[in-house]
Amino acid sequence: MTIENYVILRNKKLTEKTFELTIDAPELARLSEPGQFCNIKVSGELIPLLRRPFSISQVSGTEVTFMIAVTGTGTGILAKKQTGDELNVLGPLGKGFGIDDTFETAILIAGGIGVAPFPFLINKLKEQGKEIILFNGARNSAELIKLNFENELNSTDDGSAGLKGNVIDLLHANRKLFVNKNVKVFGCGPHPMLKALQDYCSTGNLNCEISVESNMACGFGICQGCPVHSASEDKYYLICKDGPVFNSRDIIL
Amino acid sequence: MTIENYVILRNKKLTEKTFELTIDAPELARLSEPGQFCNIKVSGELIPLLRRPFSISQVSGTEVTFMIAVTGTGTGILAKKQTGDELNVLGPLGKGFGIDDTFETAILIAGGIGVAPFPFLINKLKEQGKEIILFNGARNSAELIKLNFENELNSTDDGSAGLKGNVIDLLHANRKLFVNKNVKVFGCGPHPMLKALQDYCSTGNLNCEISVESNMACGFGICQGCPVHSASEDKYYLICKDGPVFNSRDIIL
Amino acid sequence: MSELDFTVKIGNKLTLKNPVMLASGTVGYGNEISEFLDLSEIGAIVTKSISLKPRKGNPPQRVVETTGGMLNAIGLANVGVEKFISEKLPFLEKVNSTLICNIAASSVEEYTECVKILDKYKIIKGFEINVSCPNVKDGGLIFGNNLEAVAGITEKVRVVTEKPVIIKLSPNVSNIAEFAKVAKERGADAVSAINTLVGTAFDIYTRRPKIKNITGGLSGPAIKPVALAKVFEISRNVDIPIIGIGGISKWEDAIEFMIAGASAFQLGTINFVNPKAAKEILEGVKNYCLQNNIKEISGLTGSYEL
Amino acid sequence: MSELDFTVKIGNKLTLKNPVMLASGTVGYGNEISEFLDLSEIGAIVTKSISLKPRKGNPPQRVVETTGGMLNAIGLANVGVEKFISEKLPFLEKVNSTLICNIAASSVEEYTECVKILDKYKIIKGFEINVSCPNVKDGGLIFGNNLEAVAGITEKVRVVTEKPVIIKLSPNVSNIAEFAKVAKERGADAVSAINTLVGTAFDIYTRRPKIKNITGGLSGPAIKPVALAKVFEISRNVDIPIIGIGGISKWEDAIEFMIAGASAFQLGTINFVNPKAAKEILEGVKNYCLQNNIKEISGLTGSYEL
Ligand SMILES: Cc1cc2nc3c(=O)[nH]c(=O)nc-3n(C[C@H](O)[C@H](O)[C@H](O)COP(=O)(O)OP(=O)(O)OC[C@H]3O[C@@H](n4cnc5c(N)ncnc54)[C@H](O)[C@@H]3O)c2cc1C
Ligand SMILES: Cc1cc2nc3c(=O)[nH]c(=O)nc-3n(C[C@H](O)[C@H](O)[C@H](O)COP(=O)(O)OP(=O)(O)OC[C@H]3O[C@@H](n4cnc5c(N)ncnc54)[C@H](O)[C@@H]3O)c2cc1C
Ligand SMILES: Cc1cc2nc3c(=O)[nH]c(=O)nc-3n(C[C@H](O)[C@H](O)[C@H](O)COP(=O)(O)O)c2cc1C
Ligand SMILES: Cc1cc2nc3c(=O)[nH]c(=O)nc-3n(C[C@H](O)[C@H](O)[C@H](O)COP(=O)(O)O)c2cc1C
Ligand code: FES
Ligand code: FES
Repeated sequence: MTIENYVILRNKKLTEKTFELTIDAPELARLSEPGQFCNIKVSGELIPLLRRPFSISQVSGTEVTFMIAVTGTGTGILAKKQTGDELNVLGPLGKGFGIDDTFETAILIAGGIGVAPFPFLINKLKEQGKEIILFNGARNSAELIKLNFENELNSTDDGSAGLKGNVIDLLHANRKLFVNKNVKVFGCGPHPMLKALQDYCSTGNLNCEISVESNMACGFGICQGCPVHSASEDKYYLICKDGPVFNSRDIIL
Repeated sequence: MTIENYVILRNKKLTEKTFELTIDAPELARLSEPGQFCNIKVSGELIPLLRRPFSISQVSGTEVTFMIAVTGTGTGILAKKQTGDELNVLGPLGKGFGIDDTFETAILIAGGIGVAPFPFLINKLKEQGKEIILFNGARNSAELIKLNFENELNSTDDGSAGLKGNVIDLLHANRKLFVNKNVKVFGCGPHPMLKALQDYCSTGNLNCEISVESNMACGFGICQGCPVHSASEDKYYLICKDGPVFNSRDIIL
Repeated sequence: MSELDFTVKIGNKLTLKNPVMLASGTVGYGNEISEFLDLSEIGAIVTKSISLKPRKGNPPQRVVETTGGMLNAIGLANVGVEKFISEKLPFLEKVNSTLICNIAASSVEEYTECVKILDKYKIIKGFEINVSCPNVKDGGLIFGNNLEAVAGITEKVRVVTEKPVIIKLSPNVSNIAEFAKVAKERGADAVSAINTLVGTAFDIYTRRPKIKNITGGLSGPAIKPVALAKVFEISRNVDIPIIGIGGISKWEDAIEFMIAGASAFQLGTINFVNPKAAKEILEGVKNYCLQNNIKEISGLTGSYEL
Repeated sequence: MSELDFTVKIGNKLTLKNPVMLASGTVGYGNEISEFLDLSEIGAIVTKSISLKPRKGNPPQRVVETTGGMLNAIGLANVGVEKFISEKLPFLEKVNSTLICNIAASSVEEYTECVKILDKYKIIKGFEINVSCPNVKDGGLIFGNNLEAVAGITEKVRVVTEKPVIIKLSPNVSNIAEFAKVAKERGADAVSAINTLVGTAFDIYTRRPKIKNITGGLSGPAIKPVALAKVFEISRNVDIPIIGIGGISKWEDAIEFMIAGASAFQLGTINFVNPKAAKEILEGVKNYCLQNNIKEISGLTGSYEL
């Protein structure tokens, strides 16, 4: 865990509402693992007061990149940041994706901005020689954030790109790609999508990890603000510390 | 009174801590008189919440200029504004300097950033063919904001420019310049300076107008937040509406 | 547009053309703000608190900014009931405003006296009784935080007017619903909530309070969550129309107050920052209704889902 | 530097090396924050409220941001006294922290039981009794807003420990000084003020509260003026050491609290935003003292000029 002001190297627009912020952060880059996140102070002012959590989207050398969708005040301020501006970042935080088990094929499921942590994950999975299939869905083609990845399938709610339907439909439709393989599923996206994925994987008995969200005040375990209910015991996990990545069997969404 | 978003034409640095912001504001320019002020929203956020009052420093064609000293959060934000940024300005507000009476010589007394309203006042006085003497004091030469005005005398507390002493000392020292003339005094500056000027003019029986400050919430008479006590009755004037310029005989500082 | 019913009823006697009101003490007597707003389009304007005799108010400083809010200790500076009638009423009449007179006093008699005098003016559509000003030595919170006092004032004011009586409640209590209950029992037509929270600030170099009166009333966006909770508390416990006030700066805030239980809402501090706020918030609320297929704005009141 | 006496006494029994404390519920049990702060350098750390049995806490959402502040309804989630002793104490001992245990309970017996169990641990330097949590159904504000209850709890806790007893007061009352007075009379060594203000927020599309518990506790810079006024009110009316809490985000705020009457102060919400705040504020306060020729920090306490 580090806390530091970093210089912004680039702010790259991806779609109308999304962009990538890249900072130069050697120590943070060294410590980060796919699925972890950082908690970012969007301005030096007291409004917005709290930090905003964002997945670590990519690490390359000493550079760390976040992929961000504008949804409110804080992300709106971040969208306007320019090369040379400073950014106060707390991270890396939480537990990332488990990629050391014995699976052969990684199935990545992204809904909307949920694709954010996958560029970094893909890199690491490649290093380990895993096969990777990315199912990447969005509302429409304008909002779809395609990664430049060879094995990527897309869906859109309105059919303007890829399969018409949601990303779970896309998964269904392409079962044959992975049905007899030793797979592990990695999911990130909006709450309803994660619930559907949880069902899908529990029915199909697939090993699956999902990255979940919650309002957060601190991001590192001191406020108890980010509970998610355990599936096995009558207790809450903290999403920021015990997650944000959980085995989909372990939590009740 | 208008309220409008204006485009910033220039932000010109004057001294380490002062700068001039110029906006293109035809209607505001047309309505403004020397000594009036505007109430400016320094950012679109809720912090800082309230507008900040600034004298109208100069009007030239459709351009309106403010001369601003950085003293806190709001002025700090304004200092960073750039050409092309927008500024929400409410104005012109209050009652300005009275320049239609029969005096021949205008004596202008400025302390520190109190010089702000004088460029505009000087222009108007010149139009009326008045003689003008500007006594302009500051803490030191680095903080002194000289106007490019032919008849200007300076003082600094440390003697690094002009007379060593305050601006009232400077006035004393130069009595001969105006002692037998039909003068009117115009003062703007920090509270202690205005009090000293009030004394000086009451002793010397000089007609004097001073521009006074107060915390303000609204700037146009709806909050009652800016009282100054009347010298003749047991009541308060509102600085934003009845002032900010008062005859020095009319108020108790 | 023509399908949207924007009127709100506050009790049986008061109907406003829309729920947007201008809060007492934040728009004076309407003159200045009317340069930015057509007052005839606003639901209602509430006057600066009026007392029987003119009040000079507190010495400076009277206002200071805080994080997301401000403190004020104006001390009920006002022209007094007589001058209000002669100098301020004609303008408010001319611009066709819906007028609520806010009354402040240091004794029960002063409240009733004021109301009696003002009662005969047709343009005055109701009275808001300020029992909750934190910035005066006499009256103010001595009334507002005392159940008996609020009961007594309500009762006495009730008998001297047939017009709507709205009791403006203090948030500086642990049980605001009980105050609303007492107001209802003693004949109030509605309550408004909230007045300002008691707060202060010190200059760390002079060690003096930044407000001459020492404490002031905290208002503005900072207090919105507290105000909402108070409105909600009243709404769940007492069956009386509520006018929501506190920290509204955008239309979304206004909707929140209505959902929490308010029949109408007042804008205060935001008028200082954006004198056109009332108009903009009115538009925002209208659009929200249209987009969410709400035909009667009054249906929003207390429509929370728990 | 060596000339500046930074120690503060809170009553007769508790001396802190400096006035900076970390507020209950905002630093857990110290583990995580210790990555950013050397806890041995901080005046004291106050634990998350501990109850006799573990508490699961409230369901999500538990937190939401507001203008200049936040609402929380954690619901006193904590490991319980037993696990606290076995799993948390050793770490707090190891890092040489000055430890205050904050206790929450739903009955007087639970308070005394907890204190009795913890009393024997030397590292625990005092108890802060939370009678003011707004986010639990049992206990909480039912105690905190009731003078009798606060009196009873203080009295009973007093007899089971010789260590300093600090009563943490609720701001959701009209007369906080009376609560401080009762605490003093029944043997408390100090009071801390304030806990959070009751607040809420609604989602205008779902019409549901943004916090599952419906209401939450408002904290952060937004509440600073209210907290300062409460500290000042106690300070003027009751002769008891006060620990100031509420919205401190910079060293200037901390000085304001001391001037208003606080002997020490606690940092809460700001720890979430800037985990190094305690250290930075300590430095800022030190510099202020040096620059203003203050030799004993304790001289600041209640040094207001009116
Ligand atoms: C572990 C984690 C990783 C995330 N990774 C990404 C990412 O890589 N890219 C991305 O664009 N977004 C990501 N999000 C969501 C992102 O944090 C929110 O979109 C952002 O906080 C919204 O801030 P705002 O000020 O623009 O929105 P506002 O709605 O104005 O924010 C108001 C408050 O709500 C909170 N909030 C709003 N939406 C969310 C949300 N979905 N999750 C958590 N808190 C929320 C904010 O933090 C803030 O406290 C992540 C969230 C979590 C918890
Ligand atoms: C009629 C009038 C004309 C003015 N003209 C000028 C001018 O031309 N140039 C210039 O540099 N300054 C001028 N000032 C002072 C200027 O308004 C303050 O310096 C400014 O508001 C400080 O804002 P801040 O956020 O930087 O300071 P902060 O100290 O962070 O502000 C906190 C609060 O205090 C108020 N405040 C602080 N100092 C003053 C002050 N001196 N007067 C009034 N309110 C204050 C602010 O408005 C704000 O509400 C004028 C003030 C008035 C009343
Ligand atoms: C400067 C100022 C003056 C006020 N004067 C009065 C008053 O005279 N009578 C009254 O009932 N309320 C008065 N109030 C309280 C407001 O009407 C309102 O209840 C409060 O400010 C909360 O709303 P807001 O957060 O929208 O400002 C005043 C508020 C401010 C800020
Ligand atoms: C997330 C959160 C959890 C809290 N939990 C507790 C608690 O368990 N016990 C307690 O006495 N106070 C608790 N508090 C209150 C704080 O200790 C403090 O009194 C309050 O937040 C005001 O200070 P601040 O504005 O600096 O945050 C909590 C506050 C927050 C924000
Ligand atoms: S966000 Fe604070 S504990 Fe998880
Ligand atoms: S600043 Fe509001 S009346 Fe003068």
